Amino acid sequence: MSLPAWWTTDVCAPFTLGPRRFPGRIWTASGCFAYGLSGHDMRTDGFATPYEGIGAVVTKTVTPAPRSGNPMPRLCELPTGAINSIGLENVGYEAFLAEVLPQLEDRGVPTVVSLAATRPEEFGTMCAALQEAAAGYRHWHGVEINLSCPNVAEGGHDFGRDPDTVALCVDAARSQLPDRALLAKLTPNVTDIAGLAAAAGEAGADAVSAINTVVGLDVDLNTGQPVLPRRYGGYSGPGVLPIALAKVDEIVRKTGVPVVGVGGIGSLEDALKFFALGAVAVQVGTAQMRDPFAAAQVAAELSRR
Amino acid sequence: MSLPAWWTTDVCAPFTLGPRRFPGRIWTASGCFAYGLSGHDMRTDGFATPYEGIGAVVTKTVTPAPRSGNPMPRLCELPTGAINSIGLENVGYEAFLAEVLPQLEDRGVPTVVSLAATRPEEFGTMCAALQEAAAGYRHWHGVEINLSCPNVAEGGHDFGRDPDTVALCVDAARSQLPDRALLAKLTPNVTDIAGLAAAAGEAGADAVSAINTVVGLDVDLNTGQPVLPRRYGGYSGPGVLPIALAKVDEIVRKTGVPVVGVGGIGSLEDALKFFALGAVAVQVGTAQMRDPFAAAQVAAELSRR
Amino acid sequence: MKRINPLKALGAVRENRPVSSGLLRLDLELEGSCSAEAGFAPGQFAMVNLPGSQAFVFGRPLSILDWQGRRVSFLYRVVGRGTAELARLDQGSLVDVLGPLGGAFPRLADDQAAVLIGGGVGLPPVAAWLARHGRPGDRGYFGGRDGADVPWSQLEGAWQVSVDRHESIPAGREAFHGLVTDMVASDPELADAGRRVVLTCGPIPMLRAAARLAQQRGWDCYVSLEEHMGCGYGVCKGCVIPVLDEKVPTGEGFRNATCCEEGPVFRAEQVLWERYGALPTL
Amino acid sequence: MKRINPLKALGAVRENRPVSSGLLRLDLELEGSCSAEAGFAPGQFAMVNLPGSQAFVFGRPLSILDWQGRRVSFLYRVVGRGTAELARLDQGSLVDVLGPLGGAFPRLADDQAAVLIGGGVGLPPVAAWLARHGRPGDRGYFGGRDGADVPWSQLEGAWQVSVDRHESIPAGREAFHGLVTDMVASDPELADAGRRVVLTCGPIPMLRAAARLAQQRGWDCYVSLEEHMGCGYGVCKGCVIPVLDEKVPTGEGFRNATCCEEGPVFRAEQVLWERYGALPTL
Ligand SMILES: Cc1cc2nc3c(=O)[nH]c(=O)nc-3n(C[C@H](O)[C@H](O)[C@H](O)COP(=O)(O)OP(=O)(O)OC[C@H]3O[C@@H](n4cnc5c(N)ncnc54)[C@H](O)[C@@H]3O)c2cc1C
Ligand SMILES: Cc1cc2nc3c(=O)[nH]c(=O)nc-3n(C[C@H](O)[C@H](O)[C@H](O)COP(=O)(O)OP(=O)(O)OC[C@H]3O[C@@H](n4cnc5c(N)ncnc54)[C@H](O)[C@@H]3O)c2cc1C
Ligand SMILES: Cc1cc2nc3c(=O)[nH]c(=O)nc-3n(C[C@H](O)[C@H](O)[C@H](O)COP(=O)(O)O)c2cc1C
Ligand SMILES: Cc1cc2nc3c(=O)[nH]c(=O)nc-3n(C[C@H](O)[C@H](O)[C@H](O)COP(=O)(O)O)c2cc1C
Ligand code: FES
Ligand code: FES
Repeated sequence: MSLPAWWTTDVCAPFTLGPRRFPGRIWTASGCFAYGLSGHDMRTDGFATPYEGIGAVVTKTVTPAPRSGNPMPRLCELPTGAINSIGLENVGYEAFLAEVLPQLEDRGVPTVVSLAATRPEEFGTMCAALQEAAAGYRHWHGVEINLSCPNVAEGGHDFGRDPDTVALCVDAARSQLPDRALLAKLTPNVTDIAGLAAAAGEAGADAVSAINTVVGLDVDLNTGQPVLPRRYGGYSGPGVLPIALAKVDEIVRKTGVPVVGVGGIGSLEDALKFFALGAVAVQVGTAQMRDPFAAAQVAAELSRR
Repeated sequence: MSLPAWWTTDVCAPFTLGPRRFPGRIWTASGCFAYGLSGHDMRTDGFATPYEGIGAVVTKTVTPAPRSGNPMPRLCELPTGAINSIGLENVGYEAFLAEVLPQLEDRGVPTVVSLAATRPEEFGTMCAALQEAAAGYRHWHGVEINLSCPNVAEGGHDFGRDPDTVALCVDAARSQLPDRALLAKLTPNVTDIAGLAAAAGEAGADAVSAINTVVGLDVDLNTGQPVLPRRYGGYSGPGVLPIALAKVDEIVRKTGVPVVGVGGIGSLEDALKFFALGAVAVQVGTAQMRDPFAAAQVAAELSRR
Repeated sequence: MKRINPLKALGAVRENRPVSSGLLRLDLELEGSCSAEAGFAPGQFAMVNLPGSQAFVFGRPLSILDWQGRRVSFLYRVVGRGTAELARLDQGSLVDVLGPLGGAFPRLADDQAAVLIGGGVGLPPVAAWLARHGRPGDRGYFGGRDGADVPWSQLEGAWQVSVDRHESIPAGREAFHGLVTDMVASDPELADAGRRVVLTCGPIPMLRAAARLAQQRGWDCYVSLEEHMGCGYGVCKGCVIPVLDEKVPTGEGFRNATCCEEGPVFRAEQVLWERYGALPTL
Repeated sequence: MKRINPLKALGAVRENRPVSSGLLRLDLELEGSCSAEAGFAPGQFAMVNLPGSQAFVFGRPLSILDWQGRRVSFLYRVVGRGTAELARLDQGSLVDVLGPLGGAFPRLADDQAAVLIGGGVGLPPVAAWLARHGRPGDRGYFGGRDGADVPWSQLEGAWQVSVDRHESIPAGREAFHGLVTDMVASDPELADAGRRVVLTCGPIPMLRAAARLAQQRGWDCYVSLEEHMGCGYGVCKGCVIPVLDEKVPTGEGFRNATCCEEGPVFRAEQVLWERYGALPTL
């Protein structure tokens, strides 16, 4: 499509978020493109790699300790998207810092590191370690704290549902992260997402990412039981696009906090909808799983205008 | 499809909700089948009317005063559903009682009357008037109070987001409604829908209906502005099915309140998913707009097993 | 006029072919027993849907060009997702039809003559009226983009044609260069003082121009309007048109009439034009 | 074996036809320049998707039956939404292919012989192995539901066939009545003490029986496993198989290996069978 007349932001140029300049506004979403080391050898006509033109890879969320994740099945495809319950399977932040991040730096992958924890102060610990390990890195641009992780201390509720906890987590991370962008990834499963965004902004986040997955469930009619062993999963893909747009709009209009839009983006048109509402960047998740060149494709179409 | 082995509820038989026996478990949802007077003359092979086998029509929400609704466009179709912003256009409860309800009684349409108000006590006033006008009616089975209406008194927030207000509304209605079923229709746009359901149940609701529409937005790429003049609309249709299933499951598991499932139902399979989770009945909304025989079709397939 | 009960039926595509550079004609053969004795009144429309397709959450409203028994025909232009899917249908494909819906253009009194004005995809209801109710004094005017856009094969008889761009006019055809309403205004045949009634369907600017012309000449005018629709059968209030009404309880001086049930045909002077027109012009 | 870089390309359907009562064969001709020099190793799979289709949020993993340059072939069974859409594709329709993905069955040492066991749609990877690497001592065993379900045309050469129901066996064909693994166990040709390696793909009970048989005989055994997949290329962790591993940091004695990247081929003794198998058996 040709770009609409209202379109002014120069999405091809680098842009600034907090203390960092990012090479582009089309990112991949956490959990949907692993650690940014996969697919470098993939080919398709028109692209050298799936990373071409991508502004940042938000890496799979890592936690203080490694996690083996949830039992299978972890994914359930629906006509309008998918629900997942991966259970934050990850190598742990120490292995990530030792083995993954240096490779990303070597390969020149613009990186935002996603972190989750069960106690606010752990965000500080992980950010401090990150800062120590990667202080001189050129391609590590920032941290996204994933606030949708079950908070063990508070009885299984999402961390991110309470503005005070959000502020504590952001504050802990910010205090250890002097010169990288700090993003707080918000859950949509709340009454007032703008309140969370405001809390994150006041506590020092440079931006918020919205949205994480929407709580969803599917039933296996053969058994009458939920498809996923933990009943609920995170709904993503085309069906959450209108929800993500509404949440992003709410945050933009009620707070001054920059927003990175995520949710249901599969095409240039979808991405432009977020930019039209004022998002500073967007992330491609489920569509990136379907097609390793999805984000690169959107970035290419944007720059081609 | 043939019905699964776990299936035990006898969905074809009448069932009881609070003080009333309903003729069936497949209903139409409020706002998607007008006042239950449309389409009686419609034909298709296999059905005498679109009302065949329907357990109840939940009528379009009526309010204390007539409302002319929102400006156009009021609907926006999406690949995964639709968002609407009808703005509760309705004739007002007095005209409804005088002109609509008697016709429904004459035609023998099993009816649940949907009411909305901006102050809790108005639910009492409307229920009292209803009780007076229709005390002897055989086909008027109950009232569904729509708690997703903007609460003018509290600054534009949905009535239904706060358990205390929910309780006040239910209580006001219940006190005037001795012998009809009382349902509270819940909004999904909250952190804790089970809390709302519990509040409704304690205040005397016989069941809750879940879910109303999910807040959504779409952007017109020609203008860069939201498609709907009021920016946000209510998202419904296939894309909300996994969300509705999760919300219903949450209510069923955390409270003892009977649930009527609504959201994204377009087929027997969809309906069975709600029944599998413990819903006592279901409502067909957007699919009923697409096809006046949608609910009748689901009811027929259920009874055919 | 006896109201025809709407029906829902599957229809198999008999033909689906271009009749001009921009317009396609879809001919269906309905299935099932209830469709055997169907019919319509010119001006009515149907909701057309693809069974099981995810392209359509709701049906697409299309004016009925013709409907006799099992045979229904439409004329349409590809404008978006839904009509693009329609254009891809092969012979034998199944389509869901709900109709006939809405009200019709009026029949005229013996001393009245019709001025039928169709712009682009606004042709079907006026063409259907002419085919069904036309009498010698009635005159049809069709406005197209250019000669290639005009569905000449569908315009036999009393039609005069105008085009925005005077290009691609087939040999042996004639077309006025300019707005269809200007062609009507300048037609000497309409200069007498006879009682005439304008029946029109097409883009909003054309409808307004037609309504103004009718007012100037003292003619009645009926317009067939379009709005976004959900249900098409009056249950969702998604398709309202503001119509003047002093007696509405809200006291706003107008009320919202459903395009699908009260309309799509309205008296032109009833329409609150300033508040109508959320649709992009085709 | 040099790893072949996976590619993404559109493929036009050359043929899409039943090869037995339950199995279809899909032959594609890939488009674009990057697919000119493609290839695969037997055991690898591809994610097959329909461009723009809403039936598929994710691709469908299908084992590669053959892939030489632009020509790719699959063998599949219709089990749900996605495969039903595949079965409807006409010649010339476009399909999205991402592959080759995952690991392959091993090549064998000179003193080893293969025992290839394919159950139903598990045939493609073992058939591909036999076609590519097969030597005279290798033996293929295919298990089908009945004679009509067996894709005889795809089983030329070294294959022996078993059927669950001894029905519809075509004239001139032979089939063992019973489980394919029982056929293997009772094959006198395998009774010697030669070094053999089982390479197998099919329903889980069959894989377990094959693994047990291999263990009893002291043979190596490689199984190609299926799991629900999201991405198919290792980025979502949606497809994990529990494999025994004493050294995992979580201390649980096993770890989750991605079926799409570490697999789909695993050594049978590596698999924690008790925890594997969330998929309904085909
Ligand atoms: C009473 C009535 C009669 C009509 N008769 C005809 C006809 O005979 N031939 C013809 O070609 N067109 C006719 N139209 C317009 C036709 O309905 C639209 O062109 C069609 O709905 C566009 O669908 P789409 O998916 O291709 O477009 P998209 O723009 O992708 O559609 C998006 C949504 O907007 C709605 N929409 C878009 N444009 C219109 C419109 N002009 N009117 C109503 N809804 C619209 C669609 O139905 C859909 O819900 C009629 C409309 C109405 C209301
Ligand atoms: C590595 C690998 C190789 C395979 N090779 C073949 C092959 O060569 N031929 C063949 O016919 N089938 C093969 N399968 C199985 C095939 O992927 C499924 O039959 C197919 O995905 C079913 O899709 P559906 O939409 O028709 O079924 P649905 O049941 O409607 O699918 C719903 C979801 O479940 C997934 N799913 C369902 N069954 C399976 C399954 N058995 N394995 C993985 N995902 C499943 C689908 O991908 C989809 O995401 C293979 C699977 C894997 C993992
Ligand atoms: C399989 C899968 C795994 C995910 N894992 C993470 C994760 O580890 N951390 C996180 O912040 N978000 C995670 N997400 C959420 C996505 O980053 C994204 O917010 C969400 O999927 C909505 O975007 P989409 O519709 O483009 O997928 C995951 C999503 C999926 C589908
Ligand atoms: C056009 C439209 C109008 C609606 N009006 C009402 C209403 O007046 N009162 C109400 O309680 N719900 C209303 N709803 C919500 C539906 O009753 C239902 O809760 C919701 O649409 C989800 O179900 P569905 O996906 O089957 O449509 C409306 C929905 C639509 C699409
Ligand atoms: S389209 Fe639903 S009322 Fe007209
Ligand atoms: S399917 Fe995504 S990691 Fe295997």
